[in-house]
Amino acid sequence: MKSKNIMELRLLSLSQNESFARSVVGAFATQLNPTLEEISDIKTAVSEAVTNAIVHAYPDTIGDIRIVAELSGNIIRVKVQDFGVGIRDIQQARQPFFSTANDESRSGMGFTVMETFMDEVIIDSTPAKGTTVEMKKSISKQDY
Amino acid sequence: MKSKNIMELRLLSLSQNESFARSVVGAFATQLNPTLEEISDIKTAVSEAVTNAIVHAYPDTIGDIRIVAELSGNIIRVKVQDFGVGIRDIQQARQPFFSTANDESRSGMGFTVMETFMDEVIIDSTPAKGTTVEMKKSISKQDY
Amino acid sequence: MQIHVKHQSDIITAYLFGELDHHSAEEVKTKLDDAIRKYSDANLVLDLKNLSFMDSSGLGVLLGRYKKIKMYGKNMYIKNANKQVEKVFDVSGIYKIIKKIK
Amino acid sequence: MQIHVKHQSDIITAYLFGELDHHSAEEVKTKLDDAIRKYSDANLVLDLKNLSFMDSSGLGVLLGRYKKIKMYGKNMYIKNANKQVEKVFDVSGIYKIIKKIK
Ligand SMILES: Nc1ncnc2c1ncn2[C@@H]1O[C@H](COP(=O)(O)OP(=O)(O)O)[C@@H](O)[C@H]1O
Ligand SMILES: Nc1ncnc2c1ncn2[C@@H]1O[C@H](COP(=O)(O)OP(=O)(O)O)[C@@H](O)[C@H]1O
Repeated sequence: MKSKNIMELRLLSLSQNESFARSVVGAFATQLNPTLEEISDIKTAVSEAVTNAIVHAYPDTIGDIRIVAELSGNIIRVKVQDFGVGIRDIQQARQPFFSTANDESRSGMGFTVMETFMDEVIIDSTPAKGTTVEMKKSISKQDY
Repeated sequence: MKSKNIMELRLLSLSQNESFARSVVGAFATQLNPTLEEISDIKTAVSEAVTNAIVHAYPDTIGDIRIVAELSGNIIRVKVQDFGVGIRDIQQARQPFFSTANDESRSGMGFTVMETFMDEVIIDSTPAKGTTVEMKKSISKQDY
Repeated sequence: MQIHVKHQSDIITAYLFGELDHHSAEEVKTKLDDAIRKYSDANLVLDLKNLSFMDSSGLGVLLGRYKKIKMYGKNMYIKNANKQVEKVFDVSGIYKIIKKIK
Repeated sequence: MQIHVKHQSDIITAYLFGELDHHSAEEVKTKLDDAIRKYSDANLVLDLKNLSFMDSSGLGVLLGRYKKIKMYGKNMYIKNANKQVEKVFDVSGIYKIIKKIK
Protein backbone atom coordinates (compact mmCIF):
# COMPACT_ATOMS: atom_id res chain seq x y z
CA MET A 1 0.00 0.00 0.00
CA LYS A 2 1.28 3.46 -0.85
CA SER A 3 1.96 5.37 2.34
CA LYS A 4 0.92 8.96 1.68
CA ASN A 5 -1.07 10.87 -0.88
CA ILE A 6 -2.93 14.16 -0.93
CA MET A 7 -5.20 15.90 -3.42
CA GLU A 8 -7.11 19.14 -3.61
CA LEU A 9 -10.29 19.82 -5.56
CA ARG A 10 -11.93 23.18 -6.18
CA LEU A 11 -15.52 23.36 -7.27
CA LEU A 12 -18.36 25.82 -7.71
CA SER A 13 -21.37 25.56 -5.41
CA LEU A 14 -23.65 24.15 -8.13
CA SER A 15 -25.96 21.30 -7.14
CA GLN A 16 -24.89 19.18 -10.13
CA ASN A 17 -21.44 19.03 -8.48
CA GLU A 18 -22.73 17.08 -5.47
CA SER A 19 -22.46 13.69 -7.16
CA PHE A 20 -19.18 14.68 -8.80
CA ALA A 21 -17.63 15.69 -5.46
CA ARG A 22 -18.54 12.46 -3.67
CA SER A 23 -17.34 10.35 -6.65
CA VAL A 24 -13.98 12.09 -6.65
CA VAL A 25 -13.32 11.53 -2.96
CA GLY A 26 -14.63 7.97 -3.29
CA ALA A 27 -12.26 7.29 -6.20
CA PHE A 28 -9.30 8.74 -4.29
CA ALA A 29 -10.14 6.66 -1.21
CA THR A 30 -9.91 3.42 -3.24
CA GLN A 31 -6.11 3.78 -2.99
CA LEU A 32 -6.47 2.62 0.64
CA ASN A 33 -8.27 -0.52 -0.57
CA PRO A 34 -11.38 0.04 1.56
CA THR A 35 -14.47 -2.16 1.64
CA LEU A 36 -17.48 -1.14 -0.45
CA GLU A 37 -19.24 -0.11 2.75
CA GLU A 38 -16.34 2.12 3.79
CA ILE A 39 -16.39 3.83 0.38
CA SER A 40 -20.14 4.36 0.70
CA ASP A 41 -19.69 5.86 4.16
CA ILE A 42 -17.09 8.32 2.87
CA LYS A 43 -19.16 9.28 -0.17
CA THR A 44 -22.23 9.85 1.98
CA ALA A 45 -20.37 12.06 4.47
CA VAL A 46 -18.78 14.10 1.65
CA SER A 47 -22.17 14.48 -0.01
CA GLU A 48 -23.55 15.96 3.23
CA ALA A 49 -20.70 18.42 3.72
CA VAL A 50 -20.68 19.56 0.09
CA THR A 51 -24.48 19.92 0.02
CA ASN A 52 -24.29 22.08 3.15
CA ALA A 53 -21.79 24.37 1.44
CA ILE A 54 -24.05 24.63 -1.61
CA VAL A 55 -27.31 25.13 0.32
CA HIS A 56 -26.30 27.00 3.47
CA ALA A 57 -22.94 28.68 2.86
CA TYR A 58 -23.95 30.33 -0.41
CA PRO A 59 -27.74 30.72 -0.23
CA ASP A 60 -28.00 33.35 -2.98
CA THR A 61 -24.65 33.18 -4.77
CA ILE A 62 -22.36 30.73 -6.49
CA GLY A 63 -19.20 30.39 -4.40
CA ASP A 64 -16.05 28.28 -4.23
CA ILE A 65 -15.79 24.97 -2.43
CA ARG A 66 -12.42 23.48 -1.61
CA ILE A 67 -11.98 19.81 -0.81
CA VAL A 68 -8.71 18.37 0.44
CA ALA A 69 -8.33 14.63 0.90
CA GLU A 70 -5.29 13.06 2.52
CA LEU A 71 -4.35 9.41 2.74
CA SER A 72 -1.85 8.39 5.40
CA GLY A 73 -1.34 4.82 6.50
CA ASN A 74 -4.88 3.43 6.70
CA ILE A 75 -6.48 6.79 7.51
CA ILE A 76 -8.34 9.14 5.21
CA ARG A 77 -8.88 12.76 6.18
CA VAL A 78 -11.29 14.90 4.18
CA LYS A 79 -11.65 18.65 4.58
CA VAL A 80 -14.59 20.48 2.98
CA GLN A 81 -14.18 24.23 3.08
CA ASP A 82 -16.38 27.12 1.98
CA PHE A 83 -16.03 30.88 2.17
CA GLY A 84 -19.69 31.58 2.80
CA VAL A 85 -22.00 32.83 5.57
CA GLY A 86 -20.59 30.64 8.36
CA ILE A 87 -22.35 29.06 11.34
CA ARG A 88 -23.26 31.16 14.37
CA ASP A 89 -23.89 28.32 16.86
CA ILE A 90 -22.01 25.13 16.00
CA GLN A 91 -23.35 23.16 18.99
CA GLN A 92 -26.89 23.84 17.86
CA ALA A 93 -26.08 23.05 14.20
CA ARG A 94 -24.81 19.60 15.22
CA GLN A 95 -28.13 18.66 16.90
CA PRO A 96 -30.08 15.96 15.06
CA PHE A 97 -33.05 17.43 13.17
CA PHE A 98 -31.85 21.02 13.64
CA SER A 99 -32.02 22.97 10.39
CA THR A 100 -32.23 26.65 9.53
CA ALA A 101 -33.48 25.90 6.02
CA ASN A 102 -37.13 25.81 5.04
CA ASP A 103 -36.27 23.69 1.98
CA GLU A 104 -38.18 20.45 2.52
CA SER A 105 -35.17 18.29 1.60
CA ARG A 106 -33.24 19.67 4.60
CA SER A 107 -33.93 17.19 7.37
CA GLY A 108 -31.37 18.60 9.80
CA MET A 109 -29.58 15.23 9.75
CA GLY A 110 -26.50 16.24 7.73
CA PHE A 111 -24.02 16.57 10.58
CA THR A 112 -25.51 13.52 12.32
CA VAL A 113 -24.91 11.45 9.18
CA MET A 114 -21.32 12.73 8.92
CA GLU A 115 -20.69 11.86 12.60
CA THR A 116 -22.17 8.39 12.20
CA PHE A 117 -20.37 7.51 8.98
CA MET A 118 -16.94 8.93 9.87
CA ASP A 119 -14.80 8.43 13.00
CA GLU A 120 -14.37 12.12 13.74
CA VAL A 121 -15.95 15.37 12.52
CA ILE A 122 -14.49 18.75 13.45
CA ILE A 123 -16.38 21.91 12.49
CA ASP A 124 -14.63 25.25 12.35
CA SER A 125 -16.71 28.24 11.33
CA THR A 126 -16.64 32.03 11.44
CA PRO A 127 -19.76 34.03 10.54
CA ALA A 128 -19.34 35.87 7.23
CA LYS A 129 -15.96 34.12 6.68
CA GLY A 130 -16.88 30.52 6.05
CA THR A 131 -16.90 26.99 7.37
CA THR A 132 -14.46 24.09 7.36
CA VAL A 133 -15.57 20.57 8.13
CA GLU A 134 -12.74 18.10 8.78
CA MET A 135 -13.56 14.42 8.80
CA LYS A 136 -11.41 11.41 9.53
CA LYS A 137 -11.93 7.68 9.02
CA SER A 138 -9.77 4.59 9.57
CA ILE A 139 -9.99 1.99 6.85
CA SER A 140 -9.92 -1.65 7.95
CA LYS A 141 -6.82 -3.50 6.87
CA GLN A 142 -7.84 -6.17 4.41
CA ASP A 143 -5.76 -9.17 3.59
CA TYR A 144 -5.34 -10.54 0.11
CA MET B 1 -28.05 21.18 -19.84
CA LYS B 2 -26.18 23.42 -17.39
CA SER B 3 -24.30 26.08 -19.30
CA LYS B 4 -21.01 26.54 -17.49
CA ASN B 5 -18.93 24.76 -14.89
CA ILE B 6 -15.27 24.69 -13.94
CA MET B 7 -13.18 22.62 -11.54
CA GLU B 8 -9.56 22.45 -10.49
CA LEU B 9 -7.70 19.41 -9.20
CA ARG B 10 -4.25 19.34 -7.66
CA LEU B 11 -2.35 16.09 -7.42
CA LEU B 12 1.08 14.71 -6.68
CA SER B 13 3.09 13.13 -9.50
CA LEU B 14 2.59 9.58 -8.18
CA SER B 15 1.83 6.89 -10.74
CA GLN B 16 -1.16 5.60 -8.71
CA ASN B 17 -2.81 8.96 -9.45
CA GLU B 18 -2.95 8.27 -13.21
CA SER B 19 -6.20 6.31 -13.03
CA PHE B 20 -7.61 8.70 -10.43
CA ALA B 21 -6.91 11.76 -12.62
CA ARG B 22 -8.59 10.33 -15.73
CA SER B 23 -11.60 9.15 -13.69
CA VAL B 24 -12.08 12.61 -12.20
CA VAL B 25 -12.06 14.38 -15.56
CA GLY B 26 -14.27 11.65 -17.02
CA ALA B 27 -16.78 12.05 -14.18
CA PHE B 28 -16.82 15.83 -14.61
CA ALA B 29 -17.34 15.50 -18.37
CA THR B 30 -20.51 13.43 -17.83
CA GLN B 31 -22.28 16.72 -17.06
CA LEU B 32 -22.18 17.39 -20.82
CA ASN B 33 -23.96 14.09 -21.43
CA PRO B 34 -21.30 12.71 -23.80
CA THR B 35 -21.35 9.29 -25.46
CA LEU B 36 -19.34 6.49 -23.88
CA GLU B 37 -16.80 6.85 -26.68
CA GLU B 38 -16.38 10.56 -26.04
CA ILE B 39 -15.77 9.88 -22.34
CA SER B 40 -13.19 7.24 -23.25
CA ASP B 41 -11.46 9.68 -25.60
CA ILE B 42 -11.23 12.33 -22.88
CA LYS B 43 -10.01 9.85 -20.27
CA THR B 44 -7.34 8.52 -22.63
CA ALA B 45 -6.05 11.99 -23.51
CA VAL B 46 -5.94 13.02 -19.84
CA SER B 47 -4.13 9.80 -18.98
CA GLU B 48 -1.44 10.65 -21.56
CA ALA B 49 -0.94 14.23 -20.34
CA VAL B 50 -0.86 13.27 -16.66
CA THR B 51 1.51 10.36 -17.30
CA ASN B 52 3.84 12.73 -19.15
CA ALA B 53 3.90 15.05 -16.15
CA ILE B 54 4.67 12.11 -13.85
CA VAL B 55 7.32 10.51 -16.08
CA HIS B 56 8.98 13.42 -17.88
CA ALA B 57 8.33 16.61 -15.89
CA TYR B 58 9.46 15.20 -12.57
CA PRO B 59 11.92 12.40 -13.42
CA ASP B 60 13.55 12.25 -9.97
CA THR B 61 11.16 14.12 -7.70
CA ILE B 62 7.51 14.18 -6.67
CA GLY B 63 5.96 17.40 -7.93
CA ASP B 64 2.57 19.08 -8.24
CA ILE B 65 0.18 18.55 -11.13
CA ARG B 66 -2.70 20.94 -11.68
CA ILE B 67 -5.71 19.98 -13.79
CA VAL B 68 -8.38 22.48 -14.76
CA ALA B 69 -11.49 21.32 -16.59
CA GLU B 70 -14.06 23.72 -17.96
CA LEU B 71 -17.46 22.95 -19.44
CA SER B 72 -19.05 25.57 -21.63
CA GLY B 73 -21.96 24.85 -23.95
CA ASN B 74 -21.04 21.49 -25.50
CA ILE B 75 -17.29 22.03 -25.20
CA ILE B 76 -14.89 20.63 -22.63
CA ARG B 77 -11.48 22.20 -22.15
CA VAL B 78 -8.88 20.39 -20.04
CA LYS B 79 -5.60 21.93 -18.96
CA VAL B 80 -2.88 19.72 -17.46
CA GLN B 81 -0.06 21.75 -15.94
CA ASP B 82 3.21 20.82 -14.29
CA PHE B 83 6.09 22.83 -12.85
CA GLY B 84 8.81 20.47 -13.96
CA VAL B 85 11.71 20.29 -16.41
CA GLY B 86 9.83 21.60 -19.46
CA ILE B 87 10.21 20.70 -23.15
CA ARG B 88 13.07 22.11 -25.19
CA ASP B 89 11.72 21.37 -28.68
CA ILE B 90 7.93 21.14 -28.79
CA GLN B 91 7.77 20.40 -32.54
CA GLN B 92 10.01 17.39 -32.07
CA ALA B 93 8.11 16.23 -28.97
CA ARG B 94 4.87 16.14 -30.99
CA GLN B 95 6.33 13.74 -33.60
CA PRO B 96 4.85 10.24 -33.51
CA PHE B 97 7.28 7.74 -31.91
CA PHE B 98 9.58 10.48 -30.61
CA SER B 99 10.50 9.88 -26.98
CA THR B 100 13.38 10.98 -24.76
CA ALA B 101 12.68 8.22 -22.24
CA ASN B 102 14.39 4.85 -22.21
CA ASP B 103 11.54 3.38 -20.18
CA GLU B 104 10.09 0.64 -22.40
CA SER B 105 6.51 1.74 -21.79
CA ARG B 106 7.22 5.12 -23.44
CA SER B 107 6.25 4.59 -27.06
CA GLY B 108 6.50 8.24 -28.07
CA MET B 109 2.80 8.18 -28.99
CA GLY B 110 1.45 10.26 -26.08
CA PHE B 111 0.97 13.54 -27.93
CA THR B 112 -0.26 11.72 -31.03
CA VAL B 113 -2.96 10.01 -28.96
CA MET B 114 -3.98 13.34 -27.40
CA GLU B 115 -4.19 14.95 -30.85
CA THR B 116 -6.24 12.08 -32.26
CA PHE B 117 -8.67 11.83 -29.35
CA MET B 118 -9.24 15.55 -28.81
CA ASP B 119 -10.12 18.32 -31.28
CA GLU B 120 -7.24 20.60 -30.34
CA VAL B 121 -4.03 20.26 -28.30
CA ILE B 122 -1.95 23.30 -27.42
CA ILE B 123 1.42 22.80 -25.72
CA ASP B 124 3.08 25.61 -23.84
CA SER B 125 6.42 24.87 -22.19
CA THR B 126 9.43 26.61 -20.73
CA PRO B 127 12.57 24.64 -19.83
CA ALA B 128 13.04 24.44 -16.04
CA LYS B 129 9.65 26.16 -15.50
CA GLY B 130 7.13 23.60 -16.62
CA THR B 131 4.61 22.53 -19.22
CA THR B 132 0.94 23.21 -19.85
CA VAL B 133 -1.09 21.06 -22.22
CA GLU B 134 -4.48 22.51 -23.15
CA MET B 135 -6.97 20.25 -24.86
CA LYS B 136 -10.41 20.95 -26.24
CA LYS B 137 -13.21 18.68 -27.43
CA SER B 138 -16.75 19.27 -28.66
CA ILE B 139 -19.33 16.83 -27.38
CA SER B 140 -22.04 15.73 -29.81
CA LYS B 141 -25.48 16.97 -28.88
CA GLN B 142 -27.61 13.96 -28.05
CA ASP B 143 -31.39 13.96 -28.10
CA TYR B 144 -33.50 12.27 -25.47
CA MET C 1 -32.99 10.20 -11.53
CA GLN C 2 -35.81 8.13 -12.98
CA ILE C 3 -39.07 7.07 -11.38
CA HIS C 4 -41.37 4.40 -12.78
CA VAL C 5 -44.85 4.23 -11.29
CA LYS C 6 -46.98 1.06 -11.38
CA HIS C 7 -50.62 1.12 -10.31
CA GLN C 8 -52.29 -2.12 -9.25
CA SER C 9 -55.68 -2.26 -7.47
CA ASP C 10 -55.24 -0.11 -4.33
CA ILE C 11 -51.42 0.10 -4.36
CA ILE C 12 -49.07 2.31 -6.34
CA THR C 13 -45.46 1.19 -6.47
CA ALA C 14 -42.86 3.83 -7.33
CA TYR C 15 -39.50 2.44 -8.46
CA LEU C 16 -36.62 4.91 -7.93
CA PHE C 17 -33.58 4.64 -10.22
CA GLY C 18 -30.28 6.43 -9.62
CA GLU C 19 -29.10 8.71 -6.84
CA LEU C 20 -31.28 10.77 -4.51
CA ASP C 21 -29.45 13.83 -3.24
CA HIS C 22 -30.20 17.55 -2.91
CA HIS C 23 -29.69 17.98 -6.68
CA SER C 24 -32.26 15.36 -7.65
CA ALA C 25 -34.61 15.97 -4.66
CA GLU C 26 -36.88 18.49 -6.38
CA GLU C 27 -37.50 16.18 -9.34
CA VAL C 28 -38.26 13.20 -7.09
CA LYS C 29 -40.63 15.33 -5.02
CA THR C 30 -42.54 16.55 -8.08
CA LYS C 31 -42.84 13.11 -9.66
CA LEU C 32 -43.99 11.43 -6.44
CA ASP C 33 -46.49 14.22 -5.74
CA ASP C 34 -47.94 13.78 -9.23
CA ALA C 35 -48.43 10.07 -8.56
CA ILE C 36 -49.93 10.70 -5.11
CA ARG C 37 -52.42 13.22 -6.53
CA LYS C 38 -53.36 10.99 -9.45
CA TYR C 39 -53.93 7.87 -7.32
CA SER C 40 -55.14 9.49 -4.10
CA ASP C 41 -57.14 6.41 -3.09
CA ALA C 42 -54.08 4.13 -3.11
CA ASN C 43 -51.30 3.32 -0.66
CA LEU C 44 -47.77 4.12 -1.88
CA VAL C 45 -44.91 1.63 -1.89
CA LEU C 46 -41.43 3.01 -2.62
CA ASP C 47 -39.30 0.28 -4.15
CA LEU C 48 -35.67 1.37 -3.68
CA LYS C 49 -34.00 -1.67 -5.26
CA ASN C 50 -32.43 0.52 -7.95
CA LEU C 51 -31.67 3.53 -5.77
CA SER C 52 -27.88 3.32 -5.67
CA PHE C 53 -27.27 6.27 -3.34
CA MET C 54 -29.19 8.49 -0.93
CA ASP C 55 -28.04 11.11 1.56
CA SER C 56 -30.02 13.02 4.18
CA SER C 57 -31.73 15.05 1.46
CA GLY C 58 -33.75 11.90 0.76
CA LEU C 59 -35.07 11.77 4.34
CA GLY C 60 -36.74 15.16 3.99
CA VAL C 61 -38.24 14.23 0.63
CA LEU C 62 -39.66 10.93 1.91
CA LEU C 63 -41.04 12.42 5.15
CA GLY C 64 -42.71 15.17 3.11
CA ARG C 65 -44.42 12.61 0.85
CA TYR C 66 -45.49 10.61 3.92
CA LYS C 67 -47.23 13.65 5.41
CA LYS C 68 -49.02 14.34 2.14
CA ILE C 69 -50.28 10.77 1.83
CA LYS C 70 -51.49 10.76 5.42
CA MET C 71 -53.62 13.81 4.56
CA TYR C 72 -55.38 11.63 1.99
CA GLY C 73 -55.94 9.03 4.72
CA LYS C 74 -53.54 6.59 3.02
CA ASN C 75 -50.21 5.03 3.95
CA MET C 76 -46.66 4.80 2.62
CA TYR C 77 -44.14 1.93 2.78
CA ILE C 78 -40.44 1.47 1.96
CA LYS C 79 -39.01 -1.62 0.32
CA ASN C 80 -35.65 -3.04 -0.86
CA ALA C 81 -33.30 -0.28 0.33
CA ASN C 82 -29.65 -1.19 -0.28
CA LYS C 83 -27.08 -1.18 2.53
CA GLN C 84 -25.98 2.44 2.08
CA VAL C 85 -29.56 3.76 1.93
CA GLU C 86 -30.58 1.55 4.85
CA LYS C 87 -27.79 3.02 6.93
CA VAL C 88 -29.05 6.57 6.33
CA PHE C 89 -32.57 5.45 7.29
CA ASP C 90 -31.25 3.82 10.46
CA VAL C 91 -29.41 6.97 11.58
CA SER C 92 -32.60 9.00 11.24
CA GLY C 93 -34.98 6.53 12.88
CA ILE C 94 -37.35 7.03 9.95
CA TYR C 95 -38.63 3.44 10.28
CA LYS C 96 -40.38 4.51 13.50
CA ILE C 97 -42.62 6.60 11.21
CA ILE C 98 -42.63 4.98 7.75
CA LYS C 99 -42.96 1.19 7.74
CA LYS C 100 -40.53 -1.10 5.97
CA ILE C 101 -42.04 -4.04 4.06
CA LYS C 102 -40.60 -7.02 2.20
CA MET D 1 -4.13 -5.44 -12.97
CA GLN D 2 -4.57 -9.20 -13.16
CA ILE D 3 -3.25 -11.62 -15.74
CA HIS D 4 -4.42 -15.21 -16.11
CA VAL D 5 -2.30 -17.46 -18.29
CA LYS D 6 -3.69 -20.59 -19.95
CA HIS D 7 -1.36 -23.05 -21.69
CA GLN D 8 -2.81 -25.37 -24.34
CA SER D 9 -0.63 -27.43 -26.75
CA ASP D 10 1.53 -24.84 -28.54
CA ILE D 11 -0.42 -21.71 -27.57
CA ILE D 12 -0.38 -19.65 -24.39
CA THR D 13 -3.31 -17.33 -23.92
CA ALA D 14 -2.83 -14.44 -21.49
CA TYR D 15 -6.05 -12.81 -20.29
CA LEU D 16 -5.55 -9.22 -19.12
CA PHE D 17 -7.96 -7.83 -16.51
CA GLY D 18 -8.24 -4.14 -15.58
CA GLU D 19 -6.42 -1.06 -16.83
CA LEU D 20 -3.05 -0.96 -18.56
CA ASP D 21 -1.34 2.38 -18.02
CA HIS D 22 2.14 3.54 -16.97
CA HIS D 23 1.35 2.60 -13.36
CA SER D 24 0.47 -1.01 -14.14
CA ALA D 25 2.93 -1.40 -17.06
CA GLU D 26 5.81 -2.80 -15.02
CA GLU D 27 3.65 -5.53 -13.47
CA VAL D 28 2.19 -6.53 -16.85
CA LYS D 29 5.66 -6.66 -18.37
CA THR D 30 7.01 -8.89 -15.59
CA LYS D 31 4.07 -11.30 -15.66
CA LEU D 32 4.10 -11.64 -19.44
CA ASP D 33 7.86 -12.12 -19.50
CA ASP D 34 7.52 -14.91 -16.92
CA ALA D 35 4.98 -16.66 -19.14
CA ILE D 36 7.08 -16.18 -22.25
CA ARG D 37 10.14 -17.61 -20.55
CA LYS D 38 8.24 -20.56 -19.07
CA TYR D 39 6.56 -21.53 -22.36
CA SER D 40 9.23 -20.46 -24.81
CA ASP D 41 8.11 -23.03 -27.41
CA ALA D 42 4.60 -21.57 -27.65
CA ASN D 43 2.95 -18.71 -29.51
CA LEU D 44 1.36 -16.02 -27.31
CA VAL D 45 -2.23 -14.83 -27.67
CA LEU D 46 -3.21 -11.74 -25.67
CA ASP D 47 -6.92 -11.86 -24.95
CA LEU D 48 -7.95 -8.28 -24.10
CA LYS D 49 -11.67 -8.91 -23.56
CA ASN D 50 -11.39 -7.79 -19.93
CA LEU D 51 -8.91 -4.98 -20.47
CA SER D 52 -11.16 -1.99 -19.78
CA PHE D 53 -8.60 0.75 -20.51
CA MET D 54 -5.23 1.16 -22.17
CA ASP D 55 -3.20 4.25 -23.05
CA SER D 56 0.02 4.58 -25.06
CA SER D 57 1.97 2.97 -22.21
CA GLY D 58 0.41 -0.30 -23.33
CA LEU D 59 1.85 0.05 -26.83
CA GLY D 60 5.40 0.05 -25.53
CA VAL D 61 4.75 -2.93 -23.28
CA LEU D 62 3.18 -4.99 -26.07
CA LEU D 63 5.86 -4.13 -28.63
CA GLY D 64 8.54 -5.09 -26.12
CA ARG D 65 6.91 -8.50 -25.53
CA TYR D 66 6.59 -8.99 -29.29
CA LYS D 67 10.32 -8.44 -29.79
CA LYS D 68 11.12 -10.88 -27.00
CA ILE D 69 8.90 -13.61 -28.45
CA LYS D 70 10.38 -13.13 -31.93
CA MET D 71 13.82 -13.84 -30.42
CA TYR D 72 12.46 -17.25 -29.40
CA GLY D 73 11.29 -17.73 -33.01
CA LYS D 74 7.64 -17.57 -31.95
CA ASN D 75 4.75 -15.21 -32.65
CA MET D 76 2.29 -12.99 -30.76
CA TYR D 77 -1.36 -12.19 -31.49
CA ILE D 78 -3.95 -9.77 -30.13
CA LYS D 79 -7.60 -10.64 -29.61
CA ASN D 80 -10.85 -9.06 -28.39
CA ALA D 81 -9.68 -5.48 -27.79
CA ASN D 82 -12.57 -3.20 -26.79
CA LYS D 83 -13.37 0.00 -28.68
CA GLN D 84 -11.17 2.28 -26.57
CA VAL D 85 -8.16 -0.05 -26.70
CA GLU D 86 -8.71 -0.67 -30.42
CA LYS D 87 -8.63 3.08 -31.03
CA VAL D 88 -5.21 3.38 -29.36
CA PHE D 89 -3.94 0.46 -31.45
CA ASP D 90 -5.26 2.09 -34.62
CA VAL D 91 -3.50 5.40 -33.93
CA SER D 92 -0.19 3.60 -33.53
CA GLY D 93 -0.47 1.28 -36.51
CA ILE D 94 0.58 -1.59 -34.24
CA TYR D 95 -1.52 -4.05 -36.28
CA LYS D 96 1.03 -3.69 -39.10
CA ILE D 97 3.43 -5.48 -36.74
CA ILE D 98 1.38 -7.59 -34.33
CA LYS D 99 -1.49 -9.54 -35.93
CA LYS D 100 -5.06 -9.32 -34.72
CA ILE D 101 -7.01 -12.61 -34.60
CA LYS D 102 -10.62 -13.52 -33.83
N1 LIG E 1 -21.33 25.05 5.33
C1 LIG E 1 -22.27 25.66 6.09
N2 LIG E 1 -22.40 27.02 6.07
C2 LIG E 1 -23.34 27.63 6.82
N3 LIG E 1 -24.19 26.98 7.62
C3 LIG E 1 -24.13 25.64 7.69
C4 LIG E 1 -23.17 24.92 6.93
N4 LIG E 1 -23.34 23.60 7.21
C5 LIG E 1 -24.34 23.52 8.09
N5 LIG E 1 -24.83 24.73 8.39
C6 LIG E 1 -25.92 25.04 9.37
O1 LIG E 1 -26.09 23.92 10.23
C7 LIG E 1 -27.44 23.45 10.16
C8 LIG E 1 -27.49 21.96 10.35
O2 LIG E 1 -26.81 21.31 9.27
P1 LIG E 1 -27.17 19.79 8.89
O3 LIG E 1 -27.11 18.96 10.14
O4 LIG E 1 -26.30 19.37 7.77
O5 LIG E 1 -28.71 19.82 8.45
P2 LIG E 1 -29.41 20.43 7.15
O6 LIG E 1 -28.35 20.67 6.10
O7 LIG E 1 -30.38 19.39 6.75
O8 LIG E 1 -30.04 21.72 7.59
C9 LIG E 1 -27.94 23.93 8.81
O9 LIG E 1 -29.35 24.03 8.77
C10 LIG E 1 -27.26 25.29 8.68
O10 LIG E 1 -27.91 26.29 9.42
N1 LIG F 1 5.08 17.31 -19.22
C1 LIG F 1 6.26 17.13 -19.86
N2 LIG F 1 7.40 17.62 -19.31
C2 LIG F 1 8.59 17.44 -19.93
N3 LIG F 1 8.74 16.78 -21.11
C3 LIG F 1 7.64 16.27 -21.69
C4 LIG F 1 6.36 16.42 -21.12
N4 LIG F 1 5.46 15.82 -21.93
C5 LIG F 1 6.16 15.32 -22.98
N5 LIG F 1 7.48 15.61 -22.86
C6 LIG F 1 8.53 15.26 -23.84
O1 LIG F 1 7.93 14.98 -25.08
C7 LIG F 1 8.28 13.67 -25.53
C8 LIG F 1 7.15 13.04 -26.31
O2 LIG F 1 6.02 12.86 -25.48
P1 LIG F 1 4.94 11.75 -25.86
O3 LIG F 1 4.50 11.96 -27.27
O4 LIG F 1 3.85 11.80 -24.84
O5 LIG F 1 5.69 10.36 -25.80
P2 LIG F 1 6.30 9.53 -24.56
O6 LIG F 1 5.66 10.04 -23.28
O7 LIG F 1 5.91 8.13 -24.83
O8 LIG F 1 7.77 9.76 -24.55
C9 LIG F 1 8.65 12.92 -24.26
O9 LIG F 1 9.50 11.84 -24.50
C10 LIG F 1 9.32 14.03 -23.44
O10 LIG F 1 10.66 14.23 -23.84
